[in-house]
Amino acid sequence: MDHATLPVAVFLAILSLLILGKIFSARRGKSLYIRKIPGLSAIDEAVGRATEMGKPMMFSPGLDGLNLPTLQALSILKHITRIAAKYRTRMIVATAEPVVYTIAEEISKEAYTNEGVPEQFNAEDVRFLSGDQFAYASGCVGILNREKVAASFMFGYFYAESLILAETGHQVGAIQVAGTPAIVQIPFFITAADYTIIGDEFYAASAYLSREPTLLGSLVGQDYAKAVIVLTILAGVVTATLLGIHSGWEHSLNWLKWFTAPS
Amino acid sequence: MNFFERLQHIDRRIMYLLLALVISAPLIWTIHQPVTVSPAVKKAYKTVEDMPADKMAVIVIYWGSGTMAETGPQTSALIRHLFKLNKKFAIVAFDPQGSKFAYDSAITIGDELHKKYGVDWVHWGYKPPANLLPLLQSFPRDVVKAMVADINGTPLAEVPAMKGIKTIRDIGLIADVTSVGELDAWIAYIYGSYKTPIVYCPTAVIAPEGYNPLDAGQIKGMLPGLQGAAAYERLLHVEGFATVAMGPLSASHVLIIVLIIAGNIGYISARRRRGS
Amino acid sequence: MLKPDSPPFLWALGIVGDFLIVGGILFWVLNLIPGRFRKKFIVGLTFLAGLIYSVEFFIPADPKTHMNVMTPFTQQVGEALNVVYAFALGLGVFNLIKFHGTNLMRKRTGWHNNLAFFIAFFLMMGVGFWQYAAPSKMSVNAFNMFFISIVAALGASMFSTIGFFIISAAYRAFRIRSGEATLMLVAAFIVMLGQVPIGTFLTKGIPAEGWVSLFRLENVSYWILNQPNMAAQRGIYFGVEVGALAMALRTWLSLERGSFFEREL
Amino acid sequence: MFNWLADVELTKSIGIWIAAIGTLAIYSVLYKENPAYRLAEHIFIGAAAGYGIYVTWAELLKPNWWDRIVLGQWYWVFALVAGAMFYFIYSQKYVWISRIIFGTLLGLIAGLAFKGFAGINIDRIHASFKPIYGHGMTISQVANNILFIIVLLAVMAYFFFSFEHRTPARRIPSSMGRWFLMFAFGAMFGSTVMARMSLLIGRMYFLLHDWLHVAH
Repeated sequence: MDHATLPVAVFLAILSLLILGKIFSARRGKSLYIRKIPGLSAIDEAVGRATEMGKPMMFSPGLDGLNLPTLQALSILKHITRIAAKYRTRMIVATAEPVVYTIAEEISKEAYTNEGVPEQFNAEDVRFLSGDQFAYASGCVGILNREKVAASFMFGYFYAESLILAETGHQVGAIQVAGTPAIVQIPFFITAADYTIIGDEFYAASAYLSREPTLLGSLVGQDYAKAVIVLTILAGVVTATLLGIHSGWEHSLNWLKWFTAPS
Repeated sequence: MNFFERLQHIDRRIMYLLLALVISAPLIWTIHQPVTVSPAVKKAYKTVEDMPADKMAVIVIYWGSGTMAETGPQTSALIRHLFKLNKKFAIVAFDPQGSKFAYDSAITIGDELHKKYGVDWVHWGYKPPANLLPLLQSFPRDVVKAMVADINGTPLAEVPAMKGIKTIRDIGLIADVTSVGELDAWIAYIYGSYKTPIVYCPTAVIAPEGYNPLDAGQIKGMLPGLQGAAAYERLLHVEGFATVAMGPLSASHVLIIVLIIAGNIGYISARRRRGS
Repeated sequence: MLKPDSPPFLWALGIVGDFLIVGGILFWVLNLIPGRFRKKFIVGLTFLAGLIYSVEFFIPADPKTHMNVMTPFTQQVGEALNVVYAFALGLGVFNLIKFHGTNLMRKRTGWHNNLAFFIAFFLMMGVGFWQYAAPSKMSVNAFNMFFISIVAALGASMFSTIGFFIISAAYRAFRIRSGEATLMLVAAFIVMLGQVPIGTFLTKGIPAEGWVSLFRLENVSYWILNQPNMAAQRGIYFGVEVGALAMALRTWLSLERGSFFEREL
Repeated sequence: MFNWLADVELTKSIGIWIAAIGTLAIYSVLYKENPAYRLAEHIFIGAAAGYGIYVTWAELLKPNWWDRIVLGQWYWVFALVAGAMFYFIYSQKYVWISRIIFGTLLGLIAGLAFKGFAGINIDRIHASFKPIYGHGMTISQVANNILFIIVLLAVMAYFFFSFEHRTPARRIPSSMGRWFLMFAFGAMFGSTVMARMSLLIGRMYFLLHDWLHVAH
């Protein structure tokens, strides 16, 4: 789709307004409920274990450059690094893209400063490994093995390297928490990591961890937006069925094209 | 711990060694395997057959040496089919290694089937991936202007195969051979705007993503990975690397299944013992 | 004035000169912005930048060309963005050089690996630019040799280790521990078998025609991928995409204040 | 001294040997992390970085930036100015200048989201308008469409975060959704095995065929 048709524009406007509306109502102090997401509750446990063992942790924000999944990954990094700084535990951030690397460094530095231990921050712990997918993976394998990582966090957009990271992490005995919007990689995290957050739980993570009203409101707004999609689909199914009974199912498919046409 | 219980704790190194063995053995002593053809591959085959003869097919190469084991045979099978049908095609590559490999394999197959570069097919050269989106917007309007020159630097206007090929309307098929999964861009810009049929040839790992657009009619067929290539080779009645690799592929799958079953036997017997 | 055929080093000088002048003026202008307005300025800039693509999307296009007033401009922005990103590569390279350089200079344990890093780095960059600047049989050959035998070969090897890892991951995870794990195991089992000739062999007794053919393993596997799997994936996708849309809205309007950078400006 | 570099056959066989040794060094990590792997890893990262610089210049900056300036579009100098802003991240005093470029990038990414969302999802929403009954539909079509809608809705129900899943009416769809999800993940895992094995077979074929000449 090159440009929005009128129905599409209206549809997008409804979704956006629902999300924004909920954000603003949450900011005005409306209290909101979020269900439990087990994988995210495990983050504290993972940091705690690394602290007990006195070993470092590793965070990978995925392979992508600056885009929406990476922004979310960085915002999760912020929360985990804060916990790490609180417990004075070393956090190695392995990045695969220069711009992401600079932001990650900035985030880590701030997290340690905010917890009052700026001297704990070691610039060498935020590393740019490689922009090449498997050179990056080989570097992560090296870090996991040599640094004897006790907890590994993988949040971001991953590709094939997901299993290399997760399985190596398992072999070195790290406790692993992972989440990615890259749907085909989720099964690998489920099999090899200890805790995996699935699908858009990834986008719920920062709200869940920070409990900031803006993010909570957004999450509720997302639920409403998804409800609109569900209702649209149900309406489409009912219409298609009625038309199908009335004049044949192929005809019903053609009629419903108004939603996307003119392309 | 008895033998059965030990089955749930097989050392990974033993598994790795077994895997290396079951893959090497059938490569050294070739075993032939029957290949079945899935509906998605049949659809792809039919889409290629049905392409109007006066139009040109475009084979998109977006893969490098890493996935050559899958994408190489897919590319070769498509090239062979188009040659056999006497249909013109162009190759356009978004990866420098893939570009060279596709060129070499088209030359080899072309020699075998007496096809001439520049007349029966053309290679539009390697385009940096960063140019993908701008190209997807510009080339439908003016192919020659957007693609500029062929792989040897000859201006496309001077290549005989390009005669009569002006806009996307003269292109009857896009075959996207990819390890990257940029299909959404082709759907959004090419199928979405011009309804040009797309045949998707992904590596098996990104293949599950193809079922959604296949169902939505946004792509007209699919060769999922090496097995898709082997099925296509069977429809073409040729035996390439894909067909040879079916032996080790089966063997490795059998190994996984045996290991999973062994692990579960171990798990069950350990649980029984704890229970009793 | 410089001409297109002037020597490249003169052009380089010219570009650096232009850069210093333009950059200097911009730097001076930016510093005129009082401290308390800086944040507002950046928020405004983020909003304006977000308008570029969204306005282009929402303005109806000419049905013939599929373009509107904004389309050529967004194409330009896209190209400029690639160039700007390319300049950021230096940030990563500096980090690499700093990290490996420090290890090498201080002769930390394993410093010879850091030395190998530098040798490979300069070698690959060297042959790259050599065959680029002076293409000859020798330089092209050298480049191909090193590229294929190091970058491509090590990449393909690293990639193929997943074949090993997938075996140990499947062996460990696919146990009938819980309902969920069993379901995963069953689906994986059927699909794995359905994709290879051996699976076809197992159910070849079932006729290939008629409705019973649906129970042949390869058809069951295809059906799983194409029906329940596709529906489930679509369900996840909608959620993920709505999540991304919400993230975009928050970013665009700078609602997630201080999410990435908290340091005061 | 470098004349041998022009010999295609010789460089090819040297290349195969280097590649084969490198492949074995990488595989050695499967047994245990060791000095050979460590060396291969560092060489790989170094070579990839060197190659990255060359590619960035040759494929991106030279044609899209340098050549344009040389052809008189001097305003492309602004791209360098914008790129230079990244580097202010290292300055305590002027760090806010780097925020200008980051802010702009964030805006651009956000702006693309509408097109991205619509381009992918509108067709998929439309394709989900499946009639559950109609003239000319076979039993399997009806069954598949009903199943499709149940799975889709159950999975979406699982991802609602702001409802308490206490009452059965809310709990059942979402726990069904989780079951469907696990089933789908199993299927995805299974279909990926083939891809990974294909690559491993390709690599083994390289070792056995190109290097050792023992495979056909």
